Amino acid sequence: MNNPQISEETETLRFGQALNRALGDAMRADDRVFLMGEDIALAGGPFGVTRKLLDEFGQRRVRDYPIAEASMVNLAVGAALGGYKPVVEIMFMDFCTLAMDALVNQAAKAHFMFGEQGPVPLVLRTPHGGGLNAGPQHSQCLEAWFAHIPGLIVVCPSNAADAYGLLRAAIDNPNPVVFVENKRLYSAKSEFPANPQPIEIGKARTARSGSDLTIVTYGNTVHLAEQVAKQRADQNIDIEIIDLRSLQPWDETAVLTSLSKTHRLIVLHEATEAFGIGAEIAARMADIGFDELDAPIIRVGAPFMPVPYSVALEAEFGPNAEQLNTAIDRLLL
Amino acid sequence: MNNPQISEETETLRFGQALNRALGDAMRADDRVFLMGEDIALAGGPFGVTRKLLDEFGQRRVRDYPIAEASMVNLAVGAALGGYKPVVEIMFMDFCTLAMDALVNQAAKAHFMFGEQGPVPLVLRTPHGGGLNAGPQHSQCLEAWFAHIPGLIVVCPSNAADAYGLLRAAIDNPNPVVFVENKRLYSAKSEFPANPQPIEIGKARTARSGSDLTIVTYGNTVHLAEQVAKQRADQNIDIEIIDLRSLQPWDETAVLTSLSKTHRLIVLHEATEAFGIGAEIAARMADIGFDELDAPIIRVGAPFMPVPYSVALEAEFGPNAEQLNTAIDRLLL
Amino acid sequence: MPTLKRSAPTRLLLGLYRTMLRIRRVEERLSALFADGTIPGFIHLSIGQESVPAAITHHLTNSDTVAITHRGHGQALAKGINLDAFLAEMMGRASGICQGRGGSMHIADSSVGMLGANGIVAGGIPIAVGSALAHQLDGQGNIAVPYFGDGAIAEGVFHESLNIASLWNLPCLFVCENNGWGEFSKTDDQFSGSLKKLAATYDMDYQFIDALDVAKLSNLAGRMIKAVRKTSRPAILECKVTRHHGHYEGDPQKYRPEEELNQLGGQDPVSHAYDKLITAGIPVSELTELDRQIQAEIDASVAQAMAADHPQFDQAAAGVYA
Amino acid sequence: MPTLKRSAPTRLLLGLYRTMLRIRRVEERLSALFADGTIPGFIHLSIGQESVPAAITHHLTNSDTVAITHRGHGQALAKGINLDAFLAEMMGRASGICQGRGGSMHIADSSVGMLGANGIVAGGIPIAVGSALAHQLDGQGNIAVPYFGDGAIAEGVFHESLNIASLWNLPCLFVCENNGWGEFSKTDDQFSGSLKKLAATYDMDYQFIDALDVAKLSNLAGRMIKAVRKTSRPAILECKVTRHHGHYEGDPQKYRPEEELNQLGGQDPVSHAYDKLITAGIPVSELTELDRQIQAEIDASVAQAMAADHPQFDQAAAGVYA
Ligand SMILES: Cc1ncc(C[n+]2csc(CCOP(=O)(O)OP(=O)(O)O)c2C)c(N)n1
Ligand SMILES: Cc1ncc(C[n+]2csc(CCOP(=O)(O)OP(=O)(O)O)c2C)c(N)n1
Ligand SMILES: [Mg+2]
Ligand SMILES: [Mg+2]
Repeated sequence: MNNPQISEETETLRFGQALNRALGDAMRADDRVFLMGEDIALAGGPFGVTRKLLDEFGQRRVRDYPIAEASMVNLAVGAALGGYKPVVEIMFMDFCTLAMDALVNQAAKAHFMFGEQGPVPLVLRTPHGGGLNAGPQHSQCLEAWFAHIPGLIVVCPSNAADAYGLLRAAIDNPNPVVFVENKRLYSAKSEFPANPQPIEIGKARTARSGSDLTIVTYGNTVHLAEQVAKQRADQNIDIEIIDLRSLQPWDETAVLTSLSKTHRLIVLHEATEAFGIGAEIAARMADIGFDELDAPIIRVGAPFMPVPYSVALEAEFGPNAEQLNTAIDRLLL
Repeated sequence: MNNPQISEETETLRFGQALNRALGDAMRADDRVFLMGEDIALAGGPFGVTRKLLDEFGQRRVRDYPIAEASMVNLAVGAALGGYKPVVEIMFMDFCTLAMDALVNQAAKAHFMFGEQGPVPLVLRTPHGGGLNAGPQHSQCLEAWFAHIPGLIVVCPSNAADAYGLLRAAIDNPNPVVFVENKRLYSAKSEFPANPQPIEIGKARTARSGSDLTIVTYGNTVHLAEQVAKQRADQNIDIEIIDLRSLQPWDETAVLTSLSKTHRLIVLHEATEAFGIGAEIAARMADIGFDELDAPIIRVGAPFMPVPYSVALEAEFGPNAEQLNTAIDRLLL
Repeated sequence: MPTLKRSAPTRLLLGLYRTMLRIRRVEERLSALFADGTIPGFIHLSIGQESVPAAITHHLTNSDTVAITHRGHGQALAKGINLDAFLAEMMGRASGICQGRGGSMHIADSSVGMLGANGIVAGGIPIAVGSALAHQLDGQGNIAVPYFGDGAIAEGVFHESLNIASLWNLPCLFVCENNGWGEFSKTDDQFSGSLKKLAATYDMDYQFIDALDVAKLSNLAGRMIKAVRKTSRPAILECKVTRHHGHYEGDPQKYRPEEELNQLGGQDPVSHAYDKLITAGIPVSELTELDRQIQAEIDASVAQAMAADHPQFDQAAAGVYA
Repeated sequence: MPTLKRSAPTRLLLGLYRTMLRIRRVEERLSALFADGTIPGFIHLSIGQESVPAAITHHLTNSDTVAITHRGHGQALAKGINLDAFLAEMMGRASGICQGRGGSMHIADSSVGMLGANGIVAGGIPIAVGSALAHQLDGQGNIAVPYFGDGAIAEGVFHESLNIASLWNLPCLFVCENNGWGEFSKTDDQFSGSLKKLAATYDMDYQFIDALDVAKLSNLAGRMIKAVRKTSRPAILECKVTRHHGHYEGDPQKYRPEEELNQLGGQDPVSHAYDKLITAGIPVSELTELDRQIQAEIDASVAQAMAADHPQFDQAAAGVYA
């Protein structure tokens, strides 16, 4: 069963609220968990994910940090080495550029490089993606950078239930986790279990079963894939959708299993296609899945340009249903 | 002809000396070119690439910068917008983590985001790679990060002639260029033309012609490929080697042409295999080159771990001839 | 116009008032255009802070450069950005100063020495210092002005910038618009030092001023800019300002004490200048006429922007590299 | 040993001398082992700078934490790192403190509160401040010490660290080993301010001392550490030291004035302490015996390290994640 967390007694919840609940539950479960970020305490976070947590947990555990990303993430490394479990928020993924040393040279390497003397259990939450006409410096999807770095874990949920389950798992995980949240999802409602549980990192979810073609995707584009798959079902095209959920490690077995069934593969994501997450999925399948392939592997991602500001440009920027349909047509027609 | 710059009158030159000569020639040719870096002026650079340039060009154009990478690259952006052509050195590629905002949010985007009001002609030189037992924070190959960013150009030469020609082209280029130098190459000697010229960015070089199998690679691993190809030639295995030279843009046509000849592809690089440069090459060929493929595409790169310090560990870290031979065997035997 | 009988200070004030009022009216229009959905994305208004760019740019030429912030409309307009191209950019049109690719957070106009707004807090500061380096190499006596907010002071790159500017004697005037807030957080919760002490650390001239009085501010800025030009020593000018709107348009400002919100009226450099002009004998009718002219200019600019084409995607895609 | 008749200061000095001498002898051995190829990679010796870690750690417990630099052998040894595991690490052996994965630039020993050396200049500073935050949350009165060189002062993250430590009253003592050089560049070409002024900016206690006299330094460090523990206000201690060797082993030091190199003898905290001990009546024979014991310890440690296994690749590969 691919969705163990969705039981019969479900309500619906917004993605952002699910994250809020996960943070609250994690903090109640373990008093070593604390939060740092810009405007996360008094203001509840720019997207409201940390709303009301200050009231319950106080300034000691919900900390507004000055606008100083580099030291913030490094402080989290130090606190993690000291036995705490910091969850830091970088307000937009684009600002992770300011904290790359902390993440890549320090957090990712400490466990290995110091000979396994102690883990660095920190979670870095950050929103990626466009759609808000926020322009080139507030819309980037940089997850491929982190997936390239041994020692980091990268996760990106597509719905409220997964957001909760993966964030709980990320906080429980002894390793540094980059937890990527798509901005367009924050206010999206989806089913939420009565008794939500952590979801194992590294396991994909079959968002839709199908036999003709596999779309591997994650985050917000899962919904694009679902929408297109639904439309194409009317034309008797039966699409399987794999929601990766974790990007590092990613579920090679799930993708290969699906490919072995459908023999056709599209990798879809909002990030720039070139050198993006999809490149690794495709490259890996062109190796271990070669014998299963009946057609080229097609990637659908953002074009090779910064995310533009204007409504007209961002609307065409993609990835969108048209591009996805073109890819499907190329594989099946 | 793939090596227009190598004429009959060649001498040999060290890779580092070729870079030094390129910097000097560029500064003589255009007085808007100036250099900034840590210990590059008085000390001539940690690997000697900027040796003696201070003597010729003075402090105005050869500038020792404090240990402050973030502002250094940002200053270069500002100076480039002001009509200069800064060439900055980041002492080890691992320290680029401190200058990612400058490179990715500023340099890469300014031309596009400001509506083409003016380019940002800066070059960032930086050494990558292991082999010096310099450990996890002084050995990384992070070029895939930069190749993922629209607006950046990424170049990585494998020999003295290319080092010269590509660096001249990088300095001439109006866009920000990340110029990657493999540490192990600095002291390597190779042929050098009497009258060296800029080499077009984006064009690969066929380092060896062959018919059975294509190895696509760049930087120091070109030599690994050559060495193995030579050995395998004795077994009548005829390997073609494509030296990419440019990673963004990369020469898709050259790779596809070679694949169309050999029908078998290995992508080899020193960087971490997962989500590395090779992923994009393989993914692209699994799409546009699918019909040419007679076998899986195999990547040979570093394992998914930080570069370890000890001699014993780094020796096994790879990529090495054994791993490359295993890949060749998988494709041909 | 009977300007001949007027004193120099009054003429000066009238010019500064005009610049400020124009910024104010443009931003009021932006507020409305944002509210009705004509402008997408995020916009950060500088209503209440107009005196700073008005006073600073009064002493700059087009060869001097400024790097502006996310709250930079006033900084851009004062520096001379073309209003048509500015408004078209806000609406994401092809005729926008950035061809619709940047929007409010990335307006730039190299023709008037405006290096570009930045969506990265403190991001423009070291770029402006790099521009100052270019000025130094040029040797033409130009200077660079990095504008920044109080929130930017916590970013490491600001401190690196102070150091190198001082170390290399780079001609730049660091101008802080201190509005007491960084988004929804008070400055005092963000930085434990002060610009004054930082200036002492880096051996720079430092001045603090309440920016309510634009004429006083202009005098001070003029002196400082002259000194920066002459000595090529960097300096810091801290301006106390009041942000009248939210951090971004649409911000309900729940975090802000009601008392503070009630006092905004007394913290307005535009009405402060208006009162001084009336006291100096400028007839109300003249100021009303000035306002009318500005509004007419804005009306026309808004109309052309609304009528302008949307950018072509292919053209944008072709503009990633030079 | 006739220690009973000795004054407390003499006993103290003897202890500090022992720590310093042990560092010195270990590093001399490292130098030789590097020269003969037994130790690979880069190593940065702290010969001439031993008094700082000796004095600082004298006042720390294993629960206090230190983040050390690339020039951190002395800082590590003084904090109590196991010599066998230390030397094995330098030789890249499986029994090394980091299992041979880190080497000189990444030695760490969490069991004695040593957070880890850093190959990134200034990299350890904010991590130590994060450790101080953990101490504050723990409420046990422990403190954190970020060591750093004069070159690190130009890095932005250092300034961010000062700010947050001051803002949040974090218990840490920033200890600068100012040897006048950052690699091959003089400090004065790198930073235009001073630690003293920075301390004033962030309202921290600041003290400067010539680290030649380890006893004086220890007194001062003791007072400061006590104050940090008690008040939880961060403070800065700047120690003037002299780097006797090159930036890294093998550095020919052509950039260094001959005069400076000729004066190293007078800038040696180890021989300075030796002379004071002799003056205080400690017999030469006792100090010779101490040296012999230290050398014997080192001999044994080197021998075990040389005999130790090389690490297994598979085991390293399995150690990337916890
Ligand atoms: C590096 C970075 N971190 C965080 C943000 C989000 N952000 C945008 S404006 C702002 C507050 C800036 O405060 P200040 O510098 O005082 O400028 P003001 O908005 O008050 O004009 C923040 C935190 C950002 N844009 N860039
Ligand atoms: C971020 C970063 N930039 C540059 C370097 C290269 N580097 C190593 S040590 C050093 C000089 C450091 O000087 P200082 O902090 O004074 O320490 P010292 O070597 O004098 O003990 C430099 C530039 C580095 N390791 N990290
Ligand atoms: Mg502010
Ligand atoms: Mg030093």
